[in-house]
Amino acid sequence: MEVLQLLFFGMFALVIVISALGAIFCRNIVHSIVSLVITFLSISGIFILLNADFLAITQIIIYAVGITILLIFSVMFTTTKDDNKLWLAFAPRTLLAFVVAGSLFILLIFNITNKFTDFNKNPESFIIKAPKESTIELLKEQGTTPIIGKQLLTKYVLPFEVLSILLLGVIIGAAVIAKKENNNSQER
Amino acid sequence: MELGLVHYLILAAILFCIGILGVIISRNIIKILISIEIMLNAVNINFAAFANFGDLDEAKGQVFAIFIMAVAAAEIALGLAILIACYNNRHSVDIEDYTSLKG
Amino acid sequence: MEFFINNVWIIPALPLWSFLSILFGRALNVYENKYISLALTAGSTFIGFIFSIFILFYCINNAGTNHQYDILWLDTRDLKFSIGWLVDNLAAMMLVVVTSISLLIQVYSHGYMEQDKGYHRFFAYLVLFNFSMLALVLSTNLFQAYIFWELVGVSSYLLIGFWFNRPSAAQAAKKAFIINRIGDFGLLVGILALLFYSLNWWANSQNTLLEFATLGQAGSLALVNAGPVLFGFLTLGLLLGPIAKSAQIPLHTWLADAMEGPTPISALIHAATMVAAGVYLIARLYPVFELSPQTMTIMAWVGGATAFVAATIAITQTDIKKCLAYSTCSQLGYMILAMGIGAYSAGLFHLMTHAYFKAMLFLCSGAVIHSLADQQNMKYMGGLRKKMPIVAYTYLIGTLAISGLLFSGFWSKEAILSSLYTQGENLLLVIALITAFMTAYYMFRSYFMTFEGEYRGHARFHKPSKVMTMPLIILAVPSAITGFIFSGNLNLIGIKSFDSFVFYGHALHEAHTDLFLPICSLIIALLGFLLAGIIYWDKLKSLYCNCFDAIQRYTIPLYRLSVNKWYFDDFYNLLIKYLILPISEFISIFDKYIIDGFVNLCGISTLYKGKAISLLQNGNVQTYLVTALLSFIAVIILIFLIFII
Amino acid sequence: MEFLSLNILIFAPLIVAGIILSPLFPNDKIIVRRFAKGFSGILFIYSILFLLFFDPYNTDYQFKENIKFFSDTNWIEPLGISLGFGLDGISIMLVVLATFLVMLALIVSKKSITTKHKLYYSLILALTTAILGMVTARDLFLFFLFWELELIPMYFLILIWGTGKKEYSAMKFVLYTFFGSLFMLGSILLLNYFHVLNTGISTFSIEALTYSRHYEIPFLFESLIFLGFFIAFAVKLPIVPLHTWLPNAHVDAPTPVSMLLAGILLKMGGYGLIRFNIQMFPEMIKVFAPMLIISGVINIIYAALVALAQKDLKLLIAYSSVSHMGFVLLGLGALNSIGITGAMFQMIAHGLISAGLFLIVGVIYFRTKTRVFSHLGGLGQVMPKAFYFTILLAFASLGLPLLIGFAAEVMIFYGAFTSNSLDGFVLSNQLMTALAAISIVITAAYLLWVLQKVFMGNMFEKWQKVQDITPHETIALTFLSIPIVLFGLYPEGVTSLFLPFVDSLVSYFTL
Repeated sequence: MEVLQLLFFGMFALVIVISALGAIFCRNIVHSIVSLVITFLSISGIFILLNADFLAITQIIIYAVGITILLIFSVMFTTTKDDNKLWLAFAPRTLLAFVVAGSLFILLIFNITNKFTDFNKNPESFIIKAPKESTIELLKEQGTTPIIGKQLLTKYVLPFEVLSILLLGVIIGAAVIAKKENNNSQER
Repeated sequence: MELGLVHYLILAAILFCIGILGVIISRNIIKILISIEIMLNAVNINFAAFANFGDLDEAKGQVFAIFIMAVAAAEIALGLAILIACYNNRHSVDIEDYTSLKG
Repeated sequence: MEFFINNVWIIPALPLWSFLSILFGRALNVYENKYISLALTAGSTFIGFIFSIFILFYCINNAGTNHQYDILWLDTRDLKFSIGWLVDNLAAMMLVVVTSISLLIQVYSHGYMEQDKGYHRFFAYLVLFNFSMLALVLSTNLFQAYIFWELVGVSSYLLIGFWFNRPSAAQAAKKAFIINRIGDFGLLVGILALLFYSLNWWANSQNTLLEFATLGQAGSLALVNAGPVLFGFLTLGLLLGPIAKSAQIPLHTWLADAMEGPTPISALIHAATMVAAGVYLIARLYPVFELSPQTMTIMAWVGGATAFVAATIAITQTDIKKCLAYSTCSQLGYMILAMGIGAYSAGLFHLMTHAYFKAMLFLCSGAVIHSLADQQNMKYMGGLRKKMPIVAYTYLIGTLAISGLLFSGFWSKEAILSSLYTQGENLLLVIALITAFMTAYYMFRSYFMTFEGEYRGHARFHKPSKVMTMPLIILAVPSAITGFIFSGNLNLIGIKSFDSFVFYGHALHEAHTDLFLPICSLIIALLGFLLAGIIYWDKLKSLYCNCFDAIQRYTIPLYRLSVNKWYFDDFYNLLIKYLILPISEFISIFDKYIIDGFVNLCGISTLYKGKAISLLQNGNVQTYLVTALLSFIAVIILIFLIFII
Repeated sequence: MEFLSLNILIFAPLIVAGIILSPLFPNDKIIVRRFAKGFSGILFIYSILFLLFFDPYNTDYQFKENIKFFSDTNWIEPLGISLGFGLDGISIMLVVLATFLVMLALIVSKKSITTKHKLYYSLILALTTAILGMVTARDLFLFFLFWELELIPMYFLILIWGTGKKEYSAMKFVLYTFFGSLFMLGSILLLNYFHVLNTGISTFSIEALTYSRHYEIPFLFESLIFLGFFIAFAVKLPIVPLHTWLPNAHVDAPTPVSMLLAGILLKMGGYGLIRFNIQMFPEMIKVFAPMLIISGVINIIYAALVALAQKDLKLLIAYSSVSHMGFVLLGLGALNSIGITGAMFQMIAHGLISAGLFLIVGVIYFRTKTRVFSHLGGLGQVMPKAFYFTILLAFASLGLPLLIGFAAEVMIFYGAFTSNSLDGFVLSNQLMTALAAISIVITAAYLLWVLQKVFMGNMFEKWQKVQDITPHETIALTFLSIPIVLFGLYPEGVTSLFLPFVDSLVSYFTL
C-alpha cells in the first residue's frame, strides 16, 4: 500500500511538474491551456492521495472545467494570428526570473527540510497528529465531505457568506466591466 | 521510504516556483493568469497536505482550499473580463503594450 | 618749556585735525579756496615745528629727558595695547627734522601743485602723511610704531599714486605698498614672537606692553626663552620691516619706481622722512637687535651691499629723480651699515644731515623739472646754472654735502667711516670708501649734466616761482651747517656734539685725533669729483683723453648691469610672472575644475543615478514583481544571516 | 524694558512682509520701497535699543522669551521643543549687524531691483526674520528650523533677481546648505537621544544641553555629533573644500543680496561654531583644535591665492570673503579669550567691509555692465566718490591700522600665536600663525590690484559718461564707513560687549 502510494505520488508529481512547465513554456496558448488542464487533473490525483476527495472533485469541476473554459473563451476573444510570437519575454527580467525562482525555491526547501539537515523529517513547528478513530470511520464511509460541510456551516459560516457575496459581486462586476468597455469601443 | 508531508511541500514549492517563473517571463497576459492559477494550486496542495497530516478531524486546510478555489474562480473571471475590456481598447494581449504605469 | 613737553600730542593731533578739516570741507563742499588747504596744512606743521624746537631745546638742556604718556587703546583680558607719546632725545631730534622739512616742502608744494586739479587732495594726503610720521616718531611702544608704520605706508601709497590716471604711477604705488607689506609681514611676525617669548615679563611688570623704554630687558628674557637661533630669526623678522621701509636690498626696488609721484613727495617721503623711519625703528629696537650679533652682522652687510649696489646703479641713470632715488638708497645703506656695526649715533647723525640735503636736492630737481615742463631726463638739460642760479647753487651745496666733500655730509659720513675704522670692519670700510667715490662721481655727474655746459633740451624754460626757491634757500642753511654744529667741534661755545645728545648705552666721546681717514675719504671724494668733471664738465674736458673710450669698451657688461639696476626688477618680475602668478592660476584652476568639478560631478551623477533607477520604472508589472521579489529574498537572507550570526 | 520684546523684533519683519505681499497693499513701487525702508530703519533703531539695555556682564541669555500656546506647555511638548528666544554676548552684535545691513541693503535696492517689487521686499524681510530667529533661538530645533527657513527667501532672491547662471547658483547654494544641515540634523537628534537616554527627558534647549549636561556621551558619538555640527557650519562659513557655492552665489545674486549674503549669512557659520562646537563641546574642541587652525590657515592662504588669479571683480571679492573667514577659524582654533574675541570681532568687521565692497562692485557693474578687469580702468576720474570709498574699504579689508579690520586681525594673530591649542601636535601655533600672516601681503596684492585695475590707470573712452554714486549709495556707504572707522579707532566699543561671554566660554575648557 505504501509503495503504491509512493508510486502514484511520484507519477502525479512528475506529470504535474512537466505539464506545469509545459503550460508556461508552450509557444501556442491552446497547448498551454491543455497542458494546464493536465496539471489540474494530476493535482486532483494528489488531493485524492491526501484524503481530500471533495477537494479533488471540486478541483476538476472548477479548475479543469470552469476556469479552463473561461480561458479558452478569452483566448478565442482575444487571440490574433501573431499571438504565437508572444512566447517568452527576452528582457533582463527573464534572467532575473530564473534567479528569483531558483533562490525562492532554495529558500523554501531550506525551510521545509529543516535547513537541509534531514530530508525526511517534518518541519519542526508542525506536529503530525493521527486522526481519531471516529474520523477514520467517517472517512471510510462518506469521505471528507461531511467534515467540510460541517465546518463551512458552523465555524466558517461568516467567510462562507462573504464569499458568496464576493462571487455575486464578481458576476456583476465581470459583466459590467466587459460590457461597458465594449460599448465604449463601439461608440468609438 | 515513507511518503511524508515534506514530499508534498516540496512538490508545492516546485509548483509555486514554476508559477512565479511563469508570471515573470510570459508575455501573453493569459499565460500570466495561467501561471497565477498554478501558484494558487500549489498553495492548495500545501493546505490539503497539512490538513491530511495534522488536522484530519476538522480538515480546516481543506475548507480554506475551497475558499481559495472560489476566490480563484472569481479572480480569473474578473481578470479575464478586464483582459477583454483592455483588449477592446488596445487590441493586444501583449504585456509589453500595457505600460501606462511607466514613470 | 614744560608746557610743550606735556602737550606734545598737539604735534600729531593738529595735522590729523587739518586732514579731517580738508576731507570734510571738500567732501561737503564747504570751501573752494586753495589757500585754506595750504593754511591748514602748513599752519599745523608750523605749530608742530615751533613745539619741536622748544622740545629740542628742552631736551638739550635737560639731559636724559624721558617723558612718556600712555593711553590704553585695546584692552582685552590678557592683551593691553596702548597708544601714547614718548619724548626723548631721539624723538626730539626726529620731530625737528620731520616738521622742519615737512613745513618747507608744503610751502614748496604750493608752488609746484598750484595748477593741478587735485590740489586739495594733495594737501590732504600730505597732512595725513605728516600725522602718521609724527605719531610714529612719538610712539611709546612697538605696537603703536607698527600702527603708524603702516599708516605711513598708506600715505605713501596715496601720494605715489596721486596721479592715478597714469598707469605707471598706479603700478608704482601698488609696488611700493606691497613691498612695504612684505616688510610689515616680517615686522608683525617679529613683534608677535617677541611678545610671545617675553610675555611673562610683561605680565609681571606693570609696563605698557612692548614699550620701547624697557624693550631691552624683555628682549634679553626672550633670548633666554627662545634660544639664540629662534631669537636670531625673530630679530631678522623685525629687521625685515626697516629693510623694506628704508629700501634696502633686496626690497629696494620700490624706491626708484616711487619717483612717479609728484616731486615734493619724493623729497618728503622718499628722501627725508619716511625712508628714514626704517633707520629710526632700528634705533628704537636697538636693545633687541643688539642681543643678536648675527642679526647685527647681517644688518651691516645689508646696509653695505645696498650702499654699494645702489651707488653703482645711480652712476648710469639719466633720469635725475632716479639718480637721486638711488643715491637715497645708497645713503640709507650707509645708515643701516652704521647701525649694524654699532655706530648708533653716527647712523642717526647721517640720517639727520642726509634728510636736509637730500630734501633740498630733490626740491632742486623738482624746480628743474617744473621749469622744463616735466622733463626729467638729464640728457636734455644742461646750462641751467645761468637760468636759475639759486637752484643751481643750492644743488651744488647738496652735491658737495652728499659727496662728503664739504658741509654737513662730510661730518656725518666721516663719523660712520671712522666708526668702521675703529671697529676694524676693514672689508666694509673698503666698500664704504668705494661707495663714497661713486657717490661723488654720480652726484657731480648729475650736477654737471644739469647745470653746466650747453642747454640740450627743447622745452620752453620758465622761471621757478619764489614760493619754490625760498624753501631751497632755507634748506641750504641746515644742509650746510648742521654737520659742523653738531660735530662736536663747537663744544667750547656750549653746543654739544650729536653723539652726546643721541646715543645708545653711554655717550661716546671719541676725539677724532687720527686725521688719516678724513683725508683719505676727502681724497677719494675729490677723485670722484674729478672723474665726473673730466667726463661731463666742459671746463675740465681738456683733460679728457681717449683712454676713457677703451675703459668704456671694457666696462660694457658692467654698464649694462648698472643700467638695468642689477636686474633686480627683472628678477622680481620673472618671479611673479613665472612662479607666483602660475601658482595662483594653478590653484584657481584647481579650485574651479577639481573642487568645483567634484561638486558638480556629485550633482550630475545624481541625475544619472536617477535615470538609471528610473529604467526600472518601465511600466511593466513583471519588472516590478521581480524587483519586489528580489528585495523580499534579500530581506529574508538578511534576516537569516542576522539570526545565524 | 517692557517694550523690548524679542518676539516683536523677530516676527515683525515677517508680518510686515505679509502685509506688503497682501493684495490690499498698493502695488506702487515707490510706496512699497519707502514702506520697507522705513520699517527696516525702525527695526534697526529697535535693535539698537536692545543693545543699550543689554548687560554685557551677564553671560546668561537676556530678554528671554518663550512663546507658549497653551498655558505652561512648550511648543511641541512631547519632544520638549520650545519657541524660546534670548540674547547673549555673541548674538546681540549679530542682531544689530543684521538689522543694520538689511537697512542698508534696502536703501541701495532702488537701482538693482526693477521688477516684482512687492515680492522682493517681502522676501528680504522674511529673510530678516530667519536670520534674527537663528541668532536668538534658545532651542536647537528652533535654530535648525530658522537655519532651513533662511534658504527659501535666499533661493528666490537669487533665482528671480539674479544675473548670469542664477538657476544653477541658487540651486547649488540651497543644495550645499542642505547637505550640511543634514549632518547637523543628525547631530541634533543624536544629542537629544543621549539626553533622553541619560535623563529620561526629551529636550532641545540649548541651555539644558550646554550647561546641565552632566552625563558622558561616548567619545565616538560625541565626536560624530561635533563633526556633524562642524560640517554644517563649514559649508556656511565656508571652509575650503566646501566653499564652491560661495563664488557662484555671490556673483549671481543681485547687489543687495550679495551684501546680505556676505555680511550676515556667512557669519552664521561662525556663530554656529562658537555657539555649538565650542560652547557645547569644550572637551571635543580641544581635540579638534588642530583641524580648526589648519583649515583656517588653508582658507586664508588658498582663497587669497585664488583671488589673486581672478579676472572678475565680484569673484575676487567673493574669494577674499573666504580668505577673511579663515581668520575667524584661526581665532577660534586658538582657544583662548583673545583669539575668540578676535574671531567674533572679525565677523563683524568682515560683515561691514564685505557688504561695502559688494556694494561698490554692484555700483560699478550697474554703470558699466561689466565686471571684468580688462574692460575696466581709470574709473577714479569719473567716479571719485566711489574711488575714495573703495580705498577706505580696501584698506580696511587688508588690515590697515585704525580701521576695523586691523583690530580683529591683531587680536586673532596674537591669540593664535600665544595659544597652546596645538600642543602635542606636529605643527606649532607659532608656525601656523606666521604662515597665516603671509596673507597680509597677498591680501594687499589683490586688493591693490583691484584699485589699480578698476579705478586707476588709463580710462576707456566709453566710460566717459559714467555717473558717480547716487545719494542713496553715498548714504549707505557713509553708514558703513562710520562703524568701520569708529570701531577701528575704538575696538573696545564692540569687544566689551562679548568679552565676559567669551571669558565664561573659555573658562569651560581651561578647567
